[in-house]
Amino acid sequence: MSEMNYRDALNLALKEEMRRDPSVVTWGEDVALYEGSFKVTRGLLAEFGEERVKDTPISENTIVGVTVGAAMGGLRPVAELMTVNFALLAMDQIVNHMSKARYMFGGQTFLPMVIRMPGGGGSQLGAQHSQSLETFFMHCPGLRVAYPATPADAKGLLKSAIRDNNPVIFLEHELLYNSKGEVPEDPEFLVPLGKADVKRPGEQVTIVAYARMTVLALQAAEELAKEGISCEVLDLRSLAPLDEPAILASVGKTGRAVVVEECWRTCGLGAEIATRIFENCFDSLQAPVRRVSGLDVPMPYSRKIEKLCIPQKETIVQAVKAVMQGKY
Amino acid sequence: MSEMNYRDALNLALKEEMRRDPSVVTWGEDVALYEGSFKVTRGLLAEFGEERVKDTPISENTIVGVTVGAAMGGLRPVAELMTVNFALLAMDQIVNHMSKARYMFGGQTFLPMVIRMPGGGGSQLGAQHSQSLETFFMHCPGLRVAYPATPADAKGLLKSAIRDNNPVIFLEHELLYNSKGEVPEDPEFLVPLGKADVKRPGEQVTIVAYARMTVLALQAAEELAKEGISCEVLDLRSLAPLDEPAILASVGKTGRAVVVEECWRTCGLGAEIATRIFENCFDSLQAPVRRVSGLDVPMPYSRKIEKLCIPQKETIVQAVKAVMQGKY
Amino acid sequence: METKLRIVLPDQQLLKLYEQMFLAREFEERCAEQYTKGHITGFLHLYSGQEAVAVGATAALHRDDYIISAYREHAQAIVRGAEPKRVMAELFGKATGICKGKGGSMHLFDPALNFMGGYAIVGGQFPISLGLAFASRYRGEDRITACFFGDGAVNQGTFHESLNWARLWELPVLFVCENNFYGIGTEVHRSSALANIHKRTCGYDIPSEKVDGMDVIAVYKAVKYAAEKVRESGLPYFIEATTYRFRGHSMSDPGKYRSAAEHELWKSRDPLPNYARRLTEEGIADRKVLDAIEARCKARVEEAVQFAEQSPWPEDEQVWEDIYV
Amino acid sequence: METKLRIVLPDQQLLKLYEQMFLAREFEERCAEQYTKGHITGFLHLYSGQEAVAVGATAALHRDDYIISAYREHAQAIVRGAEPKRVMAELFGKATGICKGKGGSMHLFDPALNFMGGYAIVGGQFPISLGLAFASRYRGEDRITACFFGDGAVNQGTFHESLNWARLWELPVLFVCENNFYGIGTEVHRSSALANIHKRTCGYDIPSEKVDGMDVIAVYKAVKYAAEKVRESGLPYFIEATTYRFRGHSMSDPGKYRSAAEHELWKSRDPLPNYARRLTEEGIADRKVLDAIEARCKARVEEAVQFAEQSPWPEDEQVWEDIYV
Ligand SMILES: Cc1ncc(C[n+]2csc(CCOP(=O)(O)OP(=O)(O)O)c2C)c(N)n1
Ligand SMILES: Cc1ncc(C[n+]2csc(CCOP(=O)(O)OP(=O)(O)O)c2C)c(N)n1
Ligand SMILES: [Mg+2]
Ligand SMILES: [Mg+2]
Repeated sequence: MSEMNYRDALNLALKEEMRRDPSVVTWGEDVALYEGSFKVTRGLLAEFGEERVKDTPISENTIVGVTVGAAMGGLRPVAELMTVNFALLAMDQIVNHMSKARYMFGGQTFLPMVIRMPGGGGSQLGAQHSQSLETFFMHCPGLRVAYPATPADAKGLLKSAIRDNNPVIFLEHELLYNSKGEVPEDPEFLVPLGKADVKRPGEQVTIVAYARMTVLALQAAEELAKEGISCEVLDLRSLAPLDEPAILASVGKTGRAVVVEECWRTCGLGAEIATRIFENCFDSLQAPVRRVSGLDVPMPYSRKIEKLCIPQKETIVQAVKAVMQGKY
Repeated sequence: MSEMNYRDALNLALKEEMRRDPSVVTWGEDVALYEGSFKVTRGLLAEFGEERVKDTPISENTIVGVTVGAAMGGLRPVAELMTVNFALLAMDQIVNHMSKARYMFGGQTFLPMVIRMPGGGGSQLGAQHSQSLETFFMHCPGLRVAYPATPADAKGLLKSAIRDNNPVIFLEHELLYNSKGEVPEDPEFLVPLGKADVKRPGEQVTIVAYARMTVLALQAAEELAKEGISCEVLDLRSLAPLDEPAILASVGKTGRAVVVEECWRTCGLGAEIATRIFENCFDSLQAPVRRVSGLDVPMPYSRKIEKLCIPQKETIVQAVKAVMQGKY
Repeated sequence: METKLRIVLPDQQLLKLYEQMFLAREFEERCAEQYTKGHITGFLHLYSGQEAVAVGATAALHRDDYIISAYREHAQAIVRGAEPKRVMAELFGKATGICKGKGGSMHLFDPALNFMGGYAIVGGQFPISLGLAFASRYRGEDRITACFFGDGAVNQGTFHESLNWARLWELPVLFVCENNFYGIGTEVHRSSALANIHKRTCGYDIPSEKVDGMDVIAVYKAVKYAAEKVRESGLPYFIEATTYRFRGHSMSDPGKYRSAAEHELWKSRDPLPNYARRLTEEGIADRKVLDAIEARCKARVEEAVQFAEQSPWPEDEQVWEDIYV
Repeated sequence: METKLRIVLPDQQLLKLYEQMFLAREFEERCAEQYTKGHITGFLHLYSGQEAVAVGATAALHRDDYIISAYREHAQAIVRGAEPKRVMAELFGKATGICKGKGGSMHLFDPALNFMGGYAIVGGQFPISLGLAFASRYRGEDRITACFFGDGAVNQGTFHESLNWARLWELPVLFVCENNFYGIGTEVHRSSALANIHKRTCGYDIPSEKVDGMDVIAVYKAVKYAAEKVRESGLPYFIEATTYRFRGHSMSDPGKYRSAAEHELWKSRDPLPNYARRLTEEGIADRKVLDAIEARCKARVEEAVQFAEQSPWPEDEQVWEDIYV
């Protein structure tokens, strides 16, 4: 174990996997010489050279498409899109190609590829640079989607994603890059895709969260504990496949649930999780599941009002209390 | 009233609005000389000429962006994307620009524009040409989304969409173009955006549907009526804004609901609707809401297995029966 | 003066070109028939008229080279070596199809043949072709990637992004534009500012040339030269082959936007009879030899139709297979 | 031999160009200061070094012409006439900002000034500029649209789609590429196959030229000529203005990828002192006049900072306003 931040954990995962397997290559805008807009690819060009660590033009759809082709051609490419907002330029290659190639070609190919992208809001970057688009990827069959909350999970999930033979959308939260935590040093430390993690056990209510929302949920749980409310915090870690058994097991135990999502509320992933809980725990639920969501607005720039649009520790605390009172 | 099909109803809506308002213009791939891939724009070039009815290159992101700019410049452009599948190439202009321009510019502009696109599956067109992407648009604030089920609604909604000062995604179902129905002749006949419609009143269970799913729901309701089960079929017509009051009113009355969606199940719009019902009718619901959804698979080509992936009358009938038995 | 055929290729191979063109034509025409009968459904884009491009180009490529294309790709797959019966079964949606009935007309794929897929999104194959070419180069393979696309595809953003990128990364990609002058009902000068498509590579420092896509030998020679250029230099190259589709865009298009005169003109340039005439004039084959070839092709396609008809449908469970590894 | 300034413009206007450049520089440098103090947050892309482009171009355009740009657009908005205090308030996130604090640094907009927005998606403004130009033409307005973008933006698919389309539809768009040789940390020859950007229009039959973007008079003359061309012909035109940003890409970029020597070279070409020297050499202004101009600019920006500081925050309810009409 050693303490490191989320950024360095991701960086280490990339380095370890590139050392381990020469078919792992990486590219994206400014990832090589500039070492990444968020410095996740620091040191890679120096260690692995120009043929394995490559700068690309600002051509997002082609970035993803080249990655699809390289994976089809037998490599294990890891591409970076500078932020998730720019993935909107690549939805054609992501949804029409990356997610479907294996299926539409009758299983004759597979795409061991990863598209990494920082996401999330909260830095006063305005409407075009603050989106949480995880639900788009989760909605599309054929993709795996991971979104870690801690440095250890960041490292372990990215390594699993690179080794996985399916196409993976790997989200990283911009506001977590500097967050610190203990990370196993073992280069074989892997976190399996598709497995949620109980980050804090509890008895009375389950808070289902992911990525930065997990961090806020843990803070809320800490505060609620002081008031005598015992929360279980379930960190999804992977959004696809969704670890439904873990969700149902926790809610089956607690009988109450709050789902925290950073994305827009309407048709956000929180609705999916809430529905699965309702569908499966209808008789044992003690209160309606409550969603804490990003507001259904384009993100405003001004920090004064931006923070209203993103779940905060306080809004989670309020939601848990409301659920405890069986209120909607 | 006169009988006409969905295609001709849309065509008439375009013609009437273009006659009424010279600022209405239309463009898209093959819409002018070829009169549209699905012939919705038949006769437009002849009547309105080359400056109002324009062919474009195969450049979807630019099609939407030009429409954004023209709307910002004071016109009322109606663009066609040949099918919804190609909207994936235009997600940048749709989500990053069309939906946000008004907000991020502090309300100083508005975009009276419509992007029309045929959608849906069931014609053996394979994974890249059979998608139901309505949830993507519904998830994104700043857009209006309409998806009519009948010729009359097609006409009335398209006219409203063209007159609306907000950007509208207007979906048309490929398998409904030839479907017939009575359509009011009054050129001022409008169907308001955001209002659902009870297409069949009933007592015991509400079937919430839209577009072609409404047609199937009506067939299922007919069959169920023979077995003594009374279904109310609520046709959403608009997906955004979602007519939550109409949904809750109906389910409040029947106490049971089946939501039918053509899109992929996971994070599909059905989850949103189910969640809103659960959130609001928790105590009065007599059974868990049930979703009938498109399967979470890229669409296979072979008609033998393609039909398994799309809700059918039979699957709706089964779901209603299960809900009547309170079963999940 | 045309080059004498025998200077270009030995007799056997010259005849093979004819056989492949005939097989492709026969296949497509039988597809049309099967579509009319309702055995084939969905979109069906036929290649009739364009045979010289696929046949000439494929003959000039190495067996190891990757081929990637769009949705009008039956002939390209078959000429590359795909069995007509497995392609026909695919179009019927049968489990014995080349993609188990999951892909259909627009998504043929066979990795054993290095045929890397038909794609139904106009322009979707451009970036994928670059990735394939990068993978080959990365592994030090002596392999180039030939990327086929239409005149309509050149206005898609991916065309630009990919041409720039291919030159920048120095990727061995041979771009082959099949300019049949129409994207569905829109003529090329109504969609492209510069209708002379091969000239559009000037902005990327990629050499390009135009070739008569109705002449299988001209295509063969041009692609042979271009492919060797790509192989030696490791850099992209661009060929525009002018051609014509004798049918509508797809089976549901009556093609009324093209004049009868235009159609007739191109019909007179039909690559099959014209090449057959050259073969006989230059004494490479007489009518009897050609008849035998044609009969063989017809039998193969007839067999393909029978096979497709008699093949089983996919099992219901297969819906859930092949999504993830 | 440089043209004498007085041949180009009357004295008052020559001085105004200086004032605008100075105001822009002062504004940006104070932004940097306010960012360091934490009054401005988020991304902050400064324009220092590139002033001659916005100032020269805007002076050459009509007041009715549309201007549309990217995210490095403070100076462009101010030069067009936006009040520094309303721009500064926007950067502070205040309710008095030009977009009520909702847009921020990357999304300035003022329809009264025909300033049609800053966009933060690289390449997002290309298609929008075409739509604006179409709307003007459709209504028979004598208005052109000037679309500003960087060297990094030319590899985006929308660049290609829009150039082709602008020529095809014959739209009055003036494309102005501000080539500062870097897209964030990537030098132009590492992202573009053809680093000589204005040559990339050859594929669209759009005339283009390169101009020294450090020389406000050169930019003025080139844009004047180009804008009239666009106005008369109704066709697009393309200008590449070579320039340099003196700061990092944004405030969070130390800009280590550029050598000190390169930086020094460009610093010696700083458009402000060089233009000031010409003004004095040609007797249009002496140091006292320039001092007065500079003082006036400083006072305006100081006032802007004060205004921004003292302005109220948006009300919470405003979050829900301005989504729909
Ligand atoms: C992205 C996208 N937009 C639109 C379509 C619909 N479409 C199918 S084929 C076609 C025309 C393509 O023309 P071209 O590239 O010349 O190929 P051809 O059909 O002539 O072989 C269009 C517009 C599509 N499949 N994909
Ligand atoms: C679609 C998209 N991709 C990536 C980015 C991140 N990004 C912001 S600025 C920039 C570089 C743009 O360079 P250039 O066009 O030369 O403009 P400059 O910053 O030099 O003014 C990049 C890659 C973005 N904003 N949008
Ligand atoms: Mg064509
Ligand atoms: Mg630049």
